[in-house]
Amino acid sequence: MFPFSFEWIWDMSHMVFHGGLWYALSIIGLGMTYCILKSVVDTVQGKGGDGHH
Amino acid sequence: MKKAQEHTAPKKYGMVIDLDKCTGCGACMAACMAENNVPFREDETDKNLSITWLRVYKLTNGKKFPNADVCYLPRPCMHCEGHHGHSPCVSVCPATATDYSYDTGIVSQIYTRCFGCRYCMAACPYHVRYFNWWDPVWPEGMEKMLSPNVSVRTRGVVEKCSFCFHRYQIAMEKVRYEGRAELAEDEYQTACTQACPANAITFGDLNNHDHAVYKLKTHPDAFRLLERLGTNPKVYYISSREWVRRQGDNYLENEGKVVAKAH
Amino acid sequence: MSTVKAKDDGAGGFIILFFILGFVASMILGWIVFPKLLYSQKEQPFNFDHAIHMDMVGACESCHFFRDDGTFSGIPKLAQCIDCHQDVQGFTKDEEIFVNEYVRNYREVPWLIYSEQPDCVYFSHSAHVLSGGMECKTCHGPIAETETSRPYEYNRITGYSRDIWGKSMLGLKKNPWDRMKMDDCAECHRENGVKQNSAQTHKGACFVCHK
Amino acid sequence: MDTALIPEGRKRCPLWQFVLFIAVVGAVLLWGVYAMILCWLKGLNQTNMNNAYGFALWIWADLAVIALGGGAFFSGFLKYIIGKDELKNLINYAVIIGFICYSSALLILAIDIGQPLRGWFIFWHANVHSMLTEVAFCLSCYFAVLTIEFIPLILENRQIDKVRFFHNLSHNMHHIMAVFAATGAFLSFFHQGSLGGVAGVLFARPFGFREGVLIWPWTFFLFTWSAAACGPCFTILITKITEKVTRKKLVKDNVIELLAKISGWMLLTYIVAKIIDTWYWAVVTAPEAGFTMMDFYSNNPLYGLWILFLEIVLGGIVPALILITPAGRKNKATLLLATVLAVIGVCVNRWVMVLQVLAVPVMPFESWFMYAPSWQEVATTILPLAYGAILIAIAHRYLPIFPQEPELNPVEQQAG
Repeated sequence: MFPFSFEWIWDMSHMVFHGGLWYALSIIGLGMTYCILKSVVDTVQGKGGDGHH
Repeated sequence: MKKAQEHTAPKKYGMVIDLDKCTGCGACMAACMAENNVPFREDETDKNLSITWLRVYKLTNGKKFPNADVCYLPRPCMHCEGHHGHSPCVSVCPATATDYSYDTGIVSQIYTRCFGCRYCMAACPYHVRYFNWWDPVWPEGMEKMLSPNVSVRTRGVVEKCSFCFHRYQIAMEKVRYEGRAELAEDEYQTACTQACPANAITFGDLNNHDHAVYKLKTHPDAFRLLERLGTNPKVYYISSREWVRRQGDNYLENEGKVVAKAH
Repeated sequence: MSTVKAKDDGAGGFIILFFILGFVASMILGWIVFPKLLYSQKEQPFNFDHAIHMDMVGACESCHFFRDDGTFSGIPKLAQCIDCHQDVQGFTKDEEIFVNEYVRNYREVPWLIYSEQPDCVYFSHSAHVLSGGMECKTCHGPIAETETSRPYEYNRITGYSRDIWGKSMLGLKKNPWDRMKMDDCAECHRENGVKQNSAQTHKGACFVCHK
Repeated sequence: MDTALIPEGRKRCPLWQFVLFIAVVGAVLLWGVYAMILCWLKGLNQTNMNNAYGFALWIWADLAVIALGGGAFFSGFLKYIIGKDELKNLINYAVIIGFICYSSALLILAIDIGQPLRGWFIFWHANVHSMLTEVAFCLSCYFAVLTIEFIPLILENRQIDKVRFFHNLSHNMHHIMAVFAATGAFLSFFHQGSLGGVAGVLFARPFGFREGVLIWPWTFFLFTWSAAACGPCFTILITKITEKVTRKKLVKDNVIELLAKISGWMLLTYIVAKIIDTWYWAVVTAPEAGFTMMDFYSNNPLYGLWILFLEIVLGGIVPALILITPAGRKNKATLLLATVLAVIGVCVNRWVMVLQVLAVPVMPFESWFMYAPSWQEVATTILPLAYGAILIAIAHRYLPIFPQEPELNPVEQQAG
């Protein structure tokens, strides 16, 4: 799973597989980070009160 | 540090089992169990739940007396080479707990790595892989008789025949101590080979011209189990009986005479 | 907005203090409490002075030798020690314990082996020392210079010696003998081109170091 | 009592009815949990699996719920990527059903391994050539995506929504949901496929083995396709059941019909591919290994040609034909029949690809291996159903899952 683990090899199949994996994980991670940070900023700016958009 | 390692030609350990000699006595099974710390249960009636690295199958020709005939077929792990080490079980293991060595041709199983998904068991058509459904329990005092050369397995992992690889490791110690380059044929033999009273099992390096198995595998009556599936096993069988050879693989009706493939 | 801000300023100090306290607490937990919880200590049966023995016998091989079948003797058995230690030599308390409790009763000393690997590991001294020409020190460190036996530490969960994971909780190492994990064996094997013959990993096959 | 939690403008059953339902289903759940704990503490000897059946009921259940949970990724794909906007009225529910299916699948996998404490090895020591590794990675990642899709629904609860931060979070997550949905579709394509690959790559198991392209056997693509076809059928089926249980209409017919139509065409194309695959396997792949097709369907007490008929004709062709004809999907009875058949069809397919693969004797001197699950296996397989029913009940009661519900079920203004 990580480049320092014994099973890791820098070959095509590993790069494709882990490339896909880390790509998906980063989208999920970055997406959620964005949502949470933006929500914090929005809340501080006083948006979204009273349940109205 | 010296870089002079053991630069010897890759070996391909394998077996040739002469089915015409096998009497089905089961000495190989007993020797294997004792050698490899194989756990057993009080009630072993259900063979699908117990562990037998080497299992002797009974084959029948399905005919009535006086033409009835039986054949006993010992089945260790075939240590399939597949295509460049791509044996059925090795590539499917998700945690790299099983591996194929280009140096010895042996398919290893690491019990401490295995987490018991059993995918390898589904992959193996020979049923050589066994799951530890229970924790091993030895009769009082017997745990002191366990071999320190083979690690004991716990509940929930898969195990299988290793061609007594620990014997190779031990033999190599002496080879290094004496400063030799190569292991002699008789220095590394599996427990089942030595236990067989009929000398039905021959073990050695299939690549080595001087080893007995090298010649035996080219015997006209030699065959391998399920060869046409592409498993490329390293265990050969010899039988002079056509019906036995025919049971070594699946054939459609009207398929030609059974001849060993070139290998 | 201004009221909200004023409130924040009041709470800010507390939050920072809380954070610092939490940080310190977790550091103490991670670096002091956790290792104590994870590892237990045992003392060796009595102290062993490697340095003094080295002065007497001269080399590691005098006591830690290869047998004729190529296997390694490891920690000497009583039979070897007896040659010199039939009677109490010198004035240390440890020597007294050794002779009176073990030699006189023909009892083997239950030494705790710092470098003991788990059951699934196969290690060949002949491959490393005889074929590889490695020094004892490379893996065992300067143990020959020690005068006292340090306490034996073992993992409470696995029962393995702490020398396997190493002293550093993060598993970091400076010297080759600081850690004896699979990756350390693999690293050295890779550097020296030892049997990179695995079909799966193109590194060392499992059945080089495993049994 | 819990009116403050119930979404505005929607009618719910009295609390005692709800609690009674949870209690009854909860009893079944506890039975399953008990069996699960038995398996964890005592090991897999609690099952009737054996050395011939390394995979059994659980792996089938796993494959089946994942196929049925395919409704989530496929309707997400249709809504966010293809732009079928009507599906917004069903997507919430599809997500919840998918969440239940995938969490169940992960739970089953956690029970199914011999050394659960070492389960993380599949990630840490991953062998990327194993289909199971791909399954584990994509499954976990996709479960994360489903959780992300589920969170905004939870945040829409009346009381939670009052918290400004949660309200904003829900809003922001909705805003970029298409990104998550696309990632989910990408992940689903691979794990649905690799589940198909699990049996397809077993080149020494002639019943399961299929040829293919690169590293992927044909079953890889067939599984993805069938999950995309049958998953939405399951979503429709569960929606219809929910409507029956709650005694009200929750989704408009045109939404259901749109999904049913797409599903029908997916199913039809899938079943054509499946027939070609089966035919090629029967006349080329199997004979190369020395088997006739009938070797796989005779000489045993269970597996006959009927199972092929059930899977392909009853569970494939029939529902596909019903769903592609407008009359078929407009008629409530035939629509329901078609979804049930499609669900059965995909479940039979998964059963065959797990259990029949292992049942077929490969060495000529062996005979068929048969197996019946132990009660612990049955209980742990029923466990997800109970868990799903409870989660759906809670979600439906307290969350505004169906956007069209207030319109379809106007609540008269009541005093007090």
